[in-house]
Amino acid sequence: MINRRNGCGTIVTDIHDCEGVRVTIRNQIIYMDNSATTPVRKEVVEEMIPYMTENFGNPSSIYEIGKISKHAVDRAREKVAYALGAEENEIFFTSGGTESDNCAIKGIAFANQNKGKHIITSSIEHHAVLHTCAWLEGQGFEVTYLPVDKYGTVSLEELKNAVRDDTILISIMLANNEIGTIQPVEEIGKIAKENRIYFHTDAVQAIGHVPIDVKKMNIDLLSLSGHKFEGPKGCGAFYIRKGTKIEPLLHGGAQERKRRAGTENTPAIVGLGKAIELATAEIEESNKTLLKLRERLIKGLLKIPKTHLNGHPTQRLANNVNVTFEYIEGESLLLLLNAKEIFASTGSACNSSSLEPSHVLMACGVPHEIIHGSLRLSLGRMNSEKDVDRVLEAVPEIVQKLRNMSPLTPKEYRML
Amino acid sequence: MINRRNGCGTIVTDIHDCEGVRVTIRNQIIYMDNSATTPVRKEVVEEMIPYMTENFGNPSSIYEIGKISKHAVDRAREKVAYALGAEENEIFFTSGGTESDNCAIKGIAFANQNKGKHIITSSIEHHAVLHTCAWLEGQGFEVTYLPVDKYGTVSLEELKNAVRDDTILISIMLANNEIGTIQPVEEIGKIAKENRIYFHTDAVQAIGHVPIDVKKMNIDLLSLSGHKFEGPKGCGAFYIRKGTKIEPLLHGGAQERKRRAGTENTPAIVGLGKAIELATAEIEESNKTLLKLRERLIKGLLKIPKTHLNGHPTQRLANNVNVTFEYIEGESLLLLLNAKEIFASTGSACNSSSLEPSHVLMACGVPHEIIHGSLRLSLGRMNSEKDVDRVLEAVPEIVQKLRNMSPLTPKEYRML
Amino acid sequence: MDYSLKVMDHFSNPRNMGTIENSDGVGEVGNAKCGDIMKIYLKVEDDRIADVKFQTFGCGAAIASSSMATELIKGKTLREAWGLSNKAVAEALDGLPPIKMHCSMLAEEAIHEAINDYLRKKGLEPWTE
Amino acid sequence: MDYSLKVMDHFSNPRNMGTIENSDGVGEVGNAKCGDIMKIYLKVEDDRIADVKFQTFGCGAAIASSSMATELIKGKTLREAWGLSNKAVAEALDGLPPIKMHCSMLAEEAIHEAINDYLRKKGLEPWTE
Ligand SMILES: Cc1ncc(COP(=O)(O)O)c(C=O)c1O
Ligand SMILES: Cc1ncc(COP(=O)(O)O)c(C=O)c1O
Repeated sequence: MINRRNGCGTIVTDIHDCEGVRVTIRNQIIYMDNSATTPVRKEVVEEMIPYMTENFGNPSSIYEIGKISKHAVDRAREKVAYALGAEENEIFFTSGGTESDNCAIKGIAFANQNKGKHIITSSIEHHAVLHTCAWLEGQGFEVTYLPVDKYGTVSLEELKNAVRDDTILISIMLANNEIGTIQPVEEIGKIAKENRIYFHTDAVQAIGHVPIDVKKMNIDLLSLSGHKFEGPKGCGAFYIRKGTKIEPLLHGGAQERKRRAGTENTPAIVGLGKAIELATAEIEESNKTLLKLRERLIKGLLKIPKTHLNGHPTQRLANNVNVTFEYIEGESLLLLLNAKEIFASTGSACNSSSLEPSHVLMACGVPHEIIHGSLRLSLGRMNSEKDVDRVLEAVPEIVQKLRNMSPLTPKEYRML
Repeated sequence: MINRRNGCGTIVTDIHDCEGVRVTIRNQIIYMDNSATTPVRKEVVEEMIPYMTENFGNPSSIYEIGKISKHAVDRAREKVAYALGAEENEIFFTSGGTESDNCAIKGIAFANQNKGKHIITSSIEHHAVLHTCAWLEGQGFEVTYLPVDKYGTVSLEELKNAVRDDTILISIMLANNEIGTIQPVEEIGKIAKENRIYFHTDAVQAIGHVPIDVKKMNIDLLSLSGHKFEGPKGCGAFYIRKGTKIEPLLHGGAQERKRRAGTENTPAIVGLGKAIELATAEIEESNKTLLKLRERLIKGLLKIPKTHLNGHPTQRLANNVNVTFEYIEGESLLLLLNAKEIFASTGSACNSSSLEPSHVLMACGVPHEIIHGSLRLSLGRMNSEKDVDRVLEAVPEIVQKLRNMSPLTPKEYRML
Repeated sequence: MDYSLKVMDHFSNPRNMGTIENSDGVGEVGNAKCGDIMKIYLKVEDDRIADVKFQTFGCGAAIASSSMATELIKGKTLREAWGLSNKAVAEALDGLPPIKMHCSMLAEEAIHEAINDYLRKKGLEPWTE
Repeated sequence: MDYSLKVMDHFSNPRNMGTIENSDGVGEVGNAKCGDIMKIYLKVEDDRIADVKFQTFGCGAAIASSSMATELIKGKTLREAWGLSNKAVAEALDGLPPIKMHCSMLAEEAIHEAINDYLRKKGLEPWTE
């Protein structure tokens, strides 16, 4: 095998046959890591391209092609606002989920420190939230990290108890990226409102899966990221409720009404607008399909002995499956899946090159010893029942192979 | 006239003829605002697209399509490093020039405040630098804004005098975005080095125009932005010399060796890599062409009475023309140029919807009364001698029309 | 700048541009530092504005406002002209971007100045409202 | 993870995987919390490693290191086997990513443990270097 190039649905392997002639083999790949990132949808790419080439003007410019860009950005803003139940002037574009999270947390912290220096978050947030909070601790802020139950749900009682007079921000994610658990965001919003505390939610994983209404849910700030719902990478959005006291993170030009400096990334913004429009319009239909695939996958995987489902059994993203197989380790599992053209992850993608066990599974009380054997399969629009069946054929074999190799596996689970 | 859609070199105007039938007219547009932004070069778009569709994998992932992305990002990193004379592991990707500037200045400030809280910059920096410095002043830092001479050049003497024991950073741009003046960066780097102060330069406007060697120029930190040299918008890079003590601006995942969190924008990074490779390879040839156009343009424009060249006559970007016409105001000038399909700017694009006169021209001592009548024409690869001639035909007419309208115009410069 | 077609029309083809020799009243407001100067010349006959001209240094909105405002007061009585509000000018132009509303203010003020200049020259008390 | 083809080969088709009944020495290092456990079984004849098997719980690099290390010591004298460095294992695998170098350390340590287990069973002094 000499060379490998992959397509969204196809893997192309260049090998040399016995005569030394290059031969190309095409196999169907199965991508089940949609929580890490998604391909950009065809319709989205098509809308983006003209803004790279002909309509490349700077939206802050006065001339025609600048105005075309400006209108395109404004239309995308409308679409994001519509998807969230927000007003257009409450939407700001950023470079992604991480920037939105950083903006929200640092922006509120710096702007409201005269009111207080206490922040409440959960122990299962994405690192974009947790590491930002940790940095703020170094700047004199205090942070409470709420525990979660074994399903990864934050307790409203614990939240109420954590609220103090000097609490300025509650940041709790809408849906978790590793285990898919959906938080009781509306109730959290209510508690925040009653206590006059700003409420930020990281909705990066929720877009296209959970219907959102920022007004009804009492959300003051919300982060999202284009590449998680078949939009472009490097572009996110940020909802800030009107009247919110917040400082910008990026200082510079007067773009985004001075809330986010930097030349607007028009093509990506246009793409994000299109992607969120499609994703939210199709939410019901898509969830129906995904739910079926998810349940089939979970049912099949749990047939493997000593296998546990992580996350909430029902309050979970329709596209998320996360299981732990005892006695084996996740990376080797992924590598063997990769050899069968099945692409998945263990913990979050950002962590795959780190050796630390998932902080999310730890917070859910999954024993240290078995955390390493966890597998996340996150479904997407391109996945079919056939894919699920191929996964259900491959995984048990691979798990068995690794268990046979592992010194931890008790005799009864060995087949060698 | 009903509708207007524009192309890179063509303007399409949909009008209704006397019978009510829609007719399309195509005119050649002249884009001379390349310092605001550039179209994405065809070769660059072509390299980007596969990373949106097939090769969409998250570079942090373990499987094949993730590895393809990672290698692509690494190759782009090599190209940027090569263009700057830096090492690969000294290059980090960001969302653009603004983020890079913010990263550099805040990152150095926060990480080195135990050493001192004094920063030196110039009064003609981009707002991404100036507003970041102003924010730091609010956080207890002290900033010296060096004056410039009438050409917009920073004096090395003034710089030396400004250095204090507690100075931790000098941030001076390589080339100015409004007037194109190129600073004596190598000498500034020497002063910084002698005094063991970090030296950051905003090279956003310099890439593809000024050859850069960070080692020779003693640059510790450098910002650049893809969309200024026919790369993608929403993507920049950031050079940090090995061993530099700096804090990240965006906290989160472990991407970019923990210096910049957030899922890598692979398509844009690939595009930036390609664009910088082309732009730096063609620098000499391109400058030769641009210089000829620039000089023809300047010579022609200065024939208009009461017209002044802004910026340095020779130490200036080969693509930058900036002149002030007395008695008239820039916006109306731009609008009339726009009507002739000539796209230009007055001051920087970010400012075009603000009413403040350019801080750069003020720093150069251009009298308040005439600053408003300034015009920036920034050339690009698509401009030809014919374009220059059309501009030289249009501008005098327009200036005359506005002068005829202005109560400031003395009789001898009126033609009505 | 998002200008209406009306603004663009009056900006590109300004009405009443120029000066009036031996005018009866002149008003000038604004200053070059701020980037806007508007100068209005009036010819008054029988308490009516028989003719009006303007000169403007300024942005598209300033020029269009001058053009529209002069159109709106031509032939009107001085009192009627005095009553022209900046909002009326902006509305007649199908609106102005918020950041440009001050341009219509300039037009209103320049007309007031010109009328009071006329009144003063006539030995009359200048109006204040 | 950027693994060499050699690593991927030894990971996918591990050599010497399994256990040895009535082995002469066993070494186990690592722990489940850290995500790596390596267990080495030795059959010793005439001071030589007549047979060796491993069981590993761990990542691709850990499994490949176990496979390669066992290959490298098979048939060698105990002293030779003891002298196998983690660097030699990594090199034989055409390198390991920096973050994975500890996996080759585990292999070295597991072999040391297994040899000392053999020595102890024989009533001999365990080696320290
Ligand atoms: C819940 C959550 N928040 C934030 C992020 C960060 O988003 P991005 O990588 O687009 O910056 C991610 C994805 O990586 C995520 O899953
Ligand atoms: C000199 C300079 N620095 C920084 C920037 C900011 O770059 P960006 O808009 O890509 O964030 C620009 C352009 O707007 C610039 O010209």
